[in-house]
Amino acid sequence: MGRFSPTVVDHFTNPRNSGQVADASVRAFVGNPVCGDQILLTAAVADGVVTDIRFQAFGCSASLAVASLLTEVVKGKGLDEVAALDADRVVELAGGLTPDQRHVAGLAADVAHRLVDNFHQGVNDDDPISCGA
Amino acid sequence: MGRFSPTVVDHFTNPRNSGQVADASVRAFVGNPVCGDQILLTAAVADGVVTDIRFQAFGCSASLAVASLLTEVVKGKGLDEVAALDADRVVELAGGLTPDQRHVAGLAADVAHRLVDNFHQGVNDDDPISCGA
Amino acid sequence: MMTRSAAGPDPAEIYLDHAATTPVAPEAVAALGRGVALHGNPSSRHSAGQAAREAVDGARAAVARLLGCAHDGVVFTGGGSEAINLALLGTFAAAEWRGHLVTTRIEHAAVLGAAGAAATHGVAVTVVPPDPSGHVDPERIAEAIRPDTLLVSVMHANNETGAIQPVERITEIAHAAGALVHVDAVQTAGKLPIAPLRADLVSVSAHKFGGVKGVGALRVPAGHELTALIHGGGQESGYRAGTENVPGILAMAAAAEVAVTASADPVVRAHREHLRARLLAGLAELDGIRVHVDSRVMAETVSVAFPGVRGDTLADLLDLRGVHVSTGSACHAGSESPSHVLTAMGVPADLARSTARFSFGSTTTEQAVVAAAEVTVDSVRGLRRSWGATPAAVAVGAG
Amino acid sequence: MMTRSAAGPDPAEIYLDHAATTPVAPEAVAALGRGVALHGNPSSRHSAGQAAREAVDGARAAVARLLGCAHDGVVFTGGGSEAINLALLGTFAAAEWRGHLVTTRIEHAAVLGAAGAAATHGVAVTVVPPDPSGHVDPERIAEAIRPDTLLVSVMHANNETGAIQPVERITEIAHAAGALVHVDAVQTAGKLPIAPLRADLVSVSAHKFGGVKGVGALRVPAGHELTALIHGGGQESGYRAGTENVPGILAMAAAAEVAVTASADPVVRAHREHLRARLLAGLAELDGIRVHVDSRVMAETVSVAFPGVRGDTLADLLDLRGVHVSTGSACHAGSESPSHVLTAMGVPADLARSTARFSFGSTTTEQAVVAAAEVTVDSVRGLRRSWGATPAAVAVGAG
Ligand SMILES: Cc1ncc(COP(=O)(O)O)c(C=O)c1O
Ligand SMILES: Cc1ncc(COP(=O)(O)O)c(C=O)c1O
Repeated sequence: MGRFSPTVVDHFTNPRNSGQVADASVRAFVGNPVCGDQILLTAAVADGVVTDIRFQAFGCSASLAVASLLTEVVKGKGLDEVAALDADRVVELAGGLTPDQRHVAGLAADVAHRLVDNFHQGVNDDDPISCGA
Repeated sequence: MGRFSPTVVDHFTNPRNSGQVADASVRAFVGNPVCGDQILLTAAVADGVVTDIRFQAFGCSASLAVASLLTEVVKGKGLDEVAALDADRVVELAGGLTPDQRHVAGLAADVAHRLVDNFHQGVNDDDPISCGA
Repeated sequence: MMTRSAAGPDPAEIYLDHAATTPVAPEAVAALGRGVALHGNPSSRHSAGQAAREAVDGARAAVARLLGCAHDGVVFTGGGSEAINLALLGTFAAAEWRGHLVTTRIEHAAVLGAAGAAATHGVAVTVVPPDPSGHVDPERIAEAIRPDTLLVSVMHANNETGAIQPVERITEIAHAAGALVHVDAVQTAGKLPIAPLRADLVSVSAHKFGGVKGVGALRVPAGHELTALIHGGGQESGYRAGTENVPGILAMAAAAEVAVTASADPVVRAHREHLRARLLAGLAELDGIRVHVDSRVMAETVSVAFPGVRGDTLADLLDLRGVHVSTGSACHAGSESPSHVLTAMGVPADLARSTARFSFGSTTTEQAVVAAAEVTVDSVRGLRRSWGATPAAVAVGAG
Repeated sequence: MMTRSAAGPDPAEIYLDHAATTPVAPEAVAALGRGVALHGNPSSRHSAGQAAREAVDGARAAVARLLGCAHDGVVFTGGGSEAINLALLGTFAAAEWRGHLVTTRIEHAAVLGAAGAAATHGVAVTVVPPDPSGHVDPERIAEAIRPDTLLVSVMHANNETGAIQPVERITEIAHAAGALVHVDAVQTAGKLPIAPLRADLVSVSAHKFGGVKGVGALRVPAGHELTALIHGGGQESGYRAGTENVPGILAMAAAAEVAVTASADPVVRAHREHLRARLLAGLAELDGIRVHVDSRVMAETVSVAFPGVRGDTLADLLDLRGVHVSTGSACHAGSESPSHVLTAMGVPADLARSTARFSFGSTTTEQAVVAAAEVTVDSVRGLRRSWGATPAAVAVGAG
């Protein structure tokens, strides 16, 4: 349809790793509380490596796609690699984002960093406020 | 083309009896001096009958057509018959006139009546003011 | 740049956005071609011009039948928005911007935009809210009318919710108070009878009933004082200057004839109701959905909130799966703010944002509707799964 | 009602009224068809809508090349008259109807009508007469400009006489005085280069260069303050609300590309000049004719007075003989009063009334022009014979 890259279309229509990791080592949430884009990550971390990760997301189509994409990218990676992810890299991994979709790359990088920080600080975010439900 | 009846088209594209009768018994002119529709008739009259008649006309398409038509209708007719011509009859003879053409039927009847009156009164109209020439 | 268009519509596409615009009817395509072949200017006196003039006159007669007025009561415009702006701004301009306008919060942007423009010229404007049902209460209009009310503008049916407004009752009230009435019938023309409307001014847009985009018409009663928006060559009785859109006008007339005939057919009406019932039955598989307006509503327009998903995201997913729906009005497509219509009805912002509109047209089949419902159910479930939300059942509104 | 249209144009017809409107170019017919097949609303977010949006964007780029501006400087309208009204009324509305407008007595009714409407809002208007040659003297514009002059509106070439106006010089003068400039390029678009015009606002109408009737465009510079005539859904950057006329816009773009290419071709330009020369050579058989403007004139437009005949009557007779010409502007067709353009040039009323306009387009052949001249000579002689007038030779004007 032109508005979305093939990668975004793929993850949007076929999300990978949705849900929550049971007994997660860490939970990270970022997003706009008044029903903007929101991503919750839950992950299992062992020896500094993300061994399992799942997402929950609410928001625009691209935000759902990058949340799914993020789980695939992060799984099996060391926390230092995850901390090094930035918005530009997410845009690249997503196969490109249009100007009005670009904000979701920042969101994805933010939630990835927050996951690493939360893990290091031993804190967890709450579940998001339920939106539209 | 719809705007004109077949009779009007015929006389407009193929005017009959244009010009002036040499040594005319009578000349009649009606028309709007500021270059509106104008008809000049010249006729030869013998024993109360119009034996020859010609027109000159300037104006809208329908006025030229009825002037030509009028000469055909009047030729060979008695002056009493010519005096009896009215606008409705001209409309009929013309095969119908649209509302914005109807005024030329009045013009034709007027010039016919004027021809009869001028003849009876022994007067003649001048040539019209030359228009656009 | 036009890869899709060259290939024509995708046969697998299920188009349920007829309230935004509907495909051009075959009869209208043929009329458009006839209009293109008429190479004269209707204002030219030669026969090429007169042929175009006669064709426009014939089209005017057909649109007059749609609008229920005399031939010379039809003013062709460059679209529904222009017809509406002409109705409102033309009426107030002719009154030298004196007087009061009553309209409603659920009107289309064209009405609200024109009302705003009228206000900048000094016109007093009262904007009446709807009931939570999505309908404007005629009593609220009666309360809003003042001695100086010149015009009341109310839509026949709302484009987002399909709610049919009590325009006849409102017209009675306005007329009794000495005010004129404009009805925006853009959504209902060719679907509900609009010829019987007793409103003074009635606006329609061709592309909503099988004509082409960029052509509209306004019903103007004899003797109504109206100032043109577009001044010039005196076309359209001086109400709208400019060489007439001959092909578009002919196409509009052809589409109007087809649509008026079809919509008067009880079988067609029953089919549309059946489509609505089938869609809602299919969607009922989902927990917690809310149909915004489900009584006194056009069969063709179904507005549903799917708590736990965002409407725009659902529309995108459906699009990728070949089903075209909208989040509300087409103009809203890009905007973040929730629908002004749903907001005015008191629908909470998050529920408004979770709304999708399904709308039917003359080409919509039962099969398509059933398939669309299935894809929607599946898509909503998928999106809710991504979100992890288990939406509480949401009470269906008073609609 | 449409007997002629069904049969298509008469092959024996010689159409020399291209200044009124010109047949739709084959490329534009094809584009129109593509536009009709794009069944989505450009404001809809689904792919059917986006396909329509992309097509409009592509067309906008093509029309931007015609107009010589950035893509977002193109505002599509429902015709040339609307573009002109938007330029004038939109500029003065944005200035809260303060300031002064300078225009000329030979402008099209759309400019004069919009100027009149602006005046009713309190705008001061100065209307400058042309020289007897049919051209506006830039010095007269300079004299008319006041410190509060906001806008100068001058046409690129006159539709009745073809006189090309010194718009570049006028633009320099206006800009030096701090005033904006609008150029009505409806007659020249696709015939003379308009992209280089340094005017701020430029209006065009699609049907004059091979597009369809009812579509126009206005060039609006970045940062220009313009209030919409039609308020609503925010289309066209907020300058013109309403669902876009997708087929018409695509057809306009296709026609623009063809016309711009053709008119840049020296062979085409030479051919048009040759047509003019052939027509005038043919008509020179007649005594006393007067070409109203014969220098600084568009090759395509030949305005001739035939003393001793009435222009409308001559046009009717030519029509019946298969030659379509006009008496002046198409809008004038029904009116009794002589052309305001010729009158402003000082042409006497009777000479103005004896005028016919021959205008060429991309499909005009030498053969047709030669035949038209012959039929005209014969018809004028016939009409003069019916009148019995021997017209005195009339001096050809200073044009
Ligand atoms: C010079 C000029 N300006 C404006 C217009 C108006 O264009 P339209 O009739 O397409 O609105 C015309 C033609 O009608 C014209 O010749
Ligand atoms: C209720 C209503 N009024 C007015 C309009 C404006 O019509 P158009 O976009 O054709 O100008 C629309 C559709 O866009 C509509 O749904």
